[in-house]
Amino acid sequence: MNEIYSIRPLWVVLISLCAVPLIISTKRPNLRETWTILAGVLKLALVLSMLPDVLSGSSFSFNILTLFPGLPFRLRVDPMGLIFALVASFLWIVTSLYSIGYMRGLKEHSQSRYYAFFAIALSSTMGIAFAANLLTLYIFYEILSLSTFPLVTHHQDQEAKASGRKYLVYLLGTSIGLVLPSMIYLYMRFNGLDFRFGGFVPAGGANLPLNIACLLLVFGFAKVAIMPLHSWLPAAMVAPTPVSALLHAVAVVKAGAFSVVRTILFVFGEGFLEGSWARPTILFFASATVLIGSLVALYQRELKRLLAFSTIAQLSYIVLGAAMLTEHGVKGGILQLAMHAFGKITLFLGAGAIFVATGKKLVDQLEGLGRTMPFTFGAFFVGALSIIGIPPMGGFLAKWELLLGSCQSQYMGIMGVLLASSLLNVAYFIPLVYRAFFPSFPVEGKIREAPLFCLLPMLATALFTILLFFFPYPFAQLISGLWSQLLGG
Amino acid sequence: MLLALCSILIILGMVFLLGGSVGILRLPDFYTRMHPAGKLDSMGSLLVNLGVAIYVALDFNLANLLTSIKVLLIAVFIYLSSPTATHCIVDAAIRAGLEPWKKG
Amino acid sequence: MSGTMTYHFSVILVTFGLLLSFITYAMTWIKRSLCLPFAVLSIGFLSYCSFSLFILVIERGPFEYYLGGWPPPIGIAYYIDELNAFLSLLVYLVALINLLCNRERFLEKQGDRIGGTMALYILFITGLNGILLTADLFNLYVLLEIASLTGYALLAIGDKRQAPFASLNYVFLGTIGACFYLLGVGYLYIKTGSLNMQDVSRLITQIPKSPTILSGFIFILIGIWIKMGLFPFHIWLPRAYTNTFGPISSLIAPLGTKVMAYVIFRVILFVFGKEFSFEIYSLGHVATLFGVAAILYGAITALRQTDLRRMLCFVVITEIGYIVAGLGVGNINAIRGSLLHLLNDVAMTFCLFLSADHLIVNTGTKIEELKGVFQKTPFGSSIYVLASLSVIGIPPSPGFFGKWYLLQGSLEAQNFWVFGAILLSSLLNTVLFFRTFEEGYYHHTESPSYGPKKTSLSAYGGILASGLLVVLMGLLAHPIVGHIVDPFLLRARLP
Amino acid sequence: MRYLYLLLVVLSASVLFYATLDFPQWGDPNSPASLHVSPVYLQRSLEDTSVPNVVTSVLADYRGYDTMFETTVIFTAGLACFVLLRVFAPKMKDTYYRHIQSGVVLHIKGQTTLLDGSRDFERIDSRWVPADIILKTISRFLIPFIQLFALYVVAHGHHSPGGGFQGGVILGASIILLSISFDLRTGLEKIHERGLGLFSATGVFIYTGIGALCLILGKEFLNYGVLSKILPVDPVMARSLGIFGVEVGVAITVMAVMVSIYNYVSSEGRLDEGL
Repeated sequence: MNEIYSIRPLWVVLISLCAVPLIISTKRPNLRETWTILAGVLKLALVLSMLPDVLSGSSFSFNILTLFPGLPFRLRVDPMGLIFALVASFLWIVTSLYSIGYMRGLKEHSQSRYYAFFAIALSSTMGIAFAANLLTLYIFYEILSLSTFPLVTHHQDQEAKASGRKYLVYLLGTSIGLVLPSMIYLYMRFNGLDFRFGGFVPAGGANLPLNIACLLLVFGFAKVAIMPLHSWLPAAMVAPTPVSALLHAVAVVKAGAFSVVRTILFVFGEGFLEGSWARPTILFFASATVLIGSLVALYQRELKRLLAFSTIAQLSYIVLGAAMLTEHGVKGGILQLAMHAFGKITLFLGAGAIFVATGKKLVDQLEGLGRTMPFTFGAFFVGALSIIGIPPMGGFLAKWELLLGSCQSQYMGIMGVLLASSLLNVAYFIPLVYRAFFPSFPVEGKIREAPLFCLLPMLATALFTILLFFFPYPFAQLISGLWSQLLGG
Repeated sequence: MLLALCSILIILGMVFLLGGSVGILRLPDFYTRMHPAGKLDSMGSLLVNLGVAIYVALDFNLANLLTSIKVLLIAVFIYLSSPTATHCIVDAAIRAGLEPWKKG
Repeated sequence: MSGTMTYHFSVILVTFGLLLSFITYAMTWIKRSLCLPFAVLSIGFLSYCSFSLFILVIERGPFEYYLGGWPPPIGIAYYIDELNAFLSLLVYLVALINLLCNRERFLEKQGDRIGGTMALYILFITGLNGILLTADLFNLYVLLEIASLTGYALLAIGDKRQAPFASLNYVFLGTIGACFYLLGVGYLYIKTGSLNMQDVSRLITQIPKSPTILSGFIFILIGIWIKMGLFPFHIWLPRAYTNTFGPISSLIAPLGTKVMAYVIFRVILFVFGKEFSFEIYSLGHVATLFGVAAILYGAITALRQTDLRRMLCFVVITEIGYIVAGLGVGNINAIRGSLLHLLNDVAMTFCLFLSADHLIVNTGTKIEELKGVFQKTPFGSSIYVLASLSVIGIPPSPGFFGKWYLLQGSLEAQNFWVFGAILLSSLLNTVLFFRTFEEGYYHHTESPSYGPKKTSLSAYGGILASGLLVVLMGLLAHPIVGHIVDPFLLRARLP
Repeated sequence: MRYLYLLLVVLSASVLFYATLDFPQWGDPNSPASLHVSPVYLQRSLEDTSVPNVVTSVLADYRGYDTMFETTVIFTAGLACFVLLRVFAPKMKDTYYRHIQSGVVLHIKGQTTLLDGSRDFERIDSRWVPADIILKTISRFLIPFIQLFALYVVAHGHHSPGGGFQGGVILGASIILLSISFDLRTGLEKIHERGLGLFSATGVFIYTGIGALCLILGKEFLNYGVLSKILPVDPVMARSLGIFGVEVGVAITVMAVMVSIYNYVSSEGRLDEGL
């Protein structure tokens, strides 16, 4: 495996940051949005340009500066990071396009600020994807928390204020209170925090402080919303829908899940976790989150809250997959990272489109809307199927691998959890879609399809959800590359 | 002979100074107290300085003569400044409206 | 010639500071309109000297300067090393930026007295520089007096009517502090007969158990602690810094206490020595106690404040607590953290006070008056946010690096009190600052007076420069530790 | 709270007493303080600086750098008074003029400069005390002597107790005496604010300037010996002269600062009506 020393990863991170001054400085909305889209396309192109090399087994790395002795601020592109970067940079373009429709449709205020912070958030997401060590990851993680704060509280009303507080208390509180001490402890013991396949913590899982450090890290990355640190996520639903899409499908929660996977696979690794008690604890909490999240979703009346709890449950799949530490489990977890992103963003974009077109937020109000908005609900249906895990949707592949992984592992109970959760998914999604298409009573009123800018991105993601089932080539390839590296390392 | 003279002068000066101090303590009011403070102190310090000046000049040479002149100058300036100061203080007291003490 | 000239920069820094301040004052009586430009030029020139000195020290290592040509202990010596040269550079930069940023306000406030004010301003930073560079205990006291006196006078220039009283309060406590320091130096002199730091340090090792030396130690320590505003001795600090004229608070709040904190390190590591302080007498426990108390007190009391600048004063008290707590932990990483935090704190506190002052000018001093200020002055408030995040310790801001070393050091020493206190205060600071962000961010005021006060370009430039300083300190944290803090610790014979 | 303060006092006192446990005997010639540096000063003062008064040579040469800052402290005090007290406002709202011949006093409301400089009228303070002929005469007589003595003290610092600080104080006192015995305006006529300001800066400037001159001539700051390059004397004598120059500077500053502090404080910064 060879390393390519290249500045390209840094450019990927910086490119949306460079767009920020351009976005702020211009007064004309068209130009501003052009910059956003342009930066997005450039970013995606740069990420794609690294794909062939990474597929052939090499990795890019770039040292920015040294932070502490033996602890550089370093970017490194490996298969796992690239998967995340691909998903995030692609979906940024989609979300940006969608934002144009949404924000203009609702005549939102402070749009420049909105796009600027959106760009910063994306930069830090790329940073998280390409971070070469725990500290670099932590830095971008914090920037992501802070840059999404103005997005979450975009409406600036009392409700936004309360959720903003919750958002920050949970995210900053856990990262300063839990991640930082654990990170310092690891640095003190091992004199470095560089990610290594299979972890830099040596085997021997009985060590108490290391177990605690592991748990602190996993729970400290509260963006992954493992219960009991989940309640910021439904609260953050007050944000405009594209932000929710970003939060819940692309950047924020996936950054948390990604960090946890990094922690499990690249910091602690199989050798340590095999015999530790931290692993069953993580598995237990993740399983509980899967079940409880899905159960709570059943009882939600508001569409976006329902999706939020669904996200909470689905995210823990990723943690479960990684913590199973079997080949298929890990593959499934990482696939879930990508597939869930596409599925969930379709759902959110759908929810947003419904809101823009009709102003309706509640589940009950969707009765019969499928007739008048066939494209929106068609896409919504595809997304829902993908989340449930029904072929031919991308989500199926992830679930399949996860189930295989749970067969391989010693924890057979997980399989039960996964199956039960899928059933619950069916229980909360299918009636919703069903009632939209087949209302129990006739619906009146003139309702038209959502604006084109909202509709097109949604259809695109829905299409991708289906396409990924048939052509999962880059992702699957990257994941097998990763796994072979794991075995090799 | 001269030594005796300066002893007498210094002792006499001290008596005046003692009297001044007793007066400041014992007299009944502000104005009467300023009286010994102004007069007896001036007299006492004059005598003491005179005695010292003579004593220094006993061993007669230029340096000692200069020193004794300096001491005499001190006496002169005390004679100038001490009564003026007393005068000003009393003056200020009268302007401020302090009533003099009357017996009874 | 140029080589020897740069060698002389060490003394030029201080004495030309004096000369220029005298000229600035004299200018009042010759041509008043020239006072301010002259002061700006002077500080610019001194900053340049300071920069050359810093470069010289980095290139050639530390050196001594004998004043009057008398070698110590007969005469007074300067000892210039990387740390104090860097701190002096920071002091001048802060003073320069602050003056540039607030030129108009000084002129508006002080009018015809501007010459005197500027002379005090230059004298203040000159005094601080003398404190930094000197290697003589008594000379340090004299310069302490200069810095304090000018500080009292500057702080008495008030936005509010209470300013002179607050300053008077500071005069009393500050004098007690200076007296204690002098008393301590006197005791050391009685037992050693010398005032040069190195000399005293050598002589102390021969009589470490003397009660007189111990008393001197206690008095010097408490004296400086009063001056730096450590927790139980801090009572002068919030009053003095809150009521004063804004640009003065943004000069004195970052510099005054930090330079005194530097003196603590200088005295403990280079005069009394590690063995005396930490092994023979357990300074570690005492400093930890005071430091943790200061951290918690500062962080919690700050939450209760309704006045923005007063709140920031308690943040300063917390920061002082970090520095002392790190000293108390006493291992190399903790002290490294303390020193790094000290350096960073100069930049952070400066940026914080400067930008907060900008916000205050646009709204009012109360936190609830900040409503909508982020929309009024998006630029100034984003710098305020930057500084606040740095104080909270969000990476890669400078505050993060100091805290990291402090946490690492306290973890190595298994000192969980300090560890916990630092984490807790970071969390409390988060709450604290986000409270002000919320006020500034959420509320729109649509009143007719809406719109920012007229702010000159140089003011914006100054605020931007202070922000850049913070960012730079963060990015350069590792070189700063490697080239500035570590050599200092090495010479202090810390492992 | 009171008991807390009491406790603090007791604590400080006990530390003070604790310190005395290890004190050397009173006047002990073998105490560390009189063995380490002091003998060097005592033995070498005359040959190094040709100043017989060791106090002066330590003060202005060996530790001259400290003294420079002490002088600056005094300068700072004057500066602080200027910055905090000086009010650049026009005259008092109400002014009083006295017709010298008749003794009639005019109370003028509002500002006027009509009667300023008139021979028949004199400006008097609002709380006017009639001029005291004894005081005026005596101070008029004494002030030259006081000033002469002040110069003597300044110049004689090399040989006897004295020097810039003491001489400056005496010089300043003479001018304050003038202001007290007449009124503030008389004092200001003799030496006005601008002069005081310039003097106070000049004095310290002389001190620091002499130090800087040494620097320019190529030696360390305040190394007076190098002044022999520009003075027709040997380095030791140059040190002596350097010390003298410095003392003069100190005296000027101390004088000016004393007087200006008196002026500002007594007139509440208006320099209009004094005590």
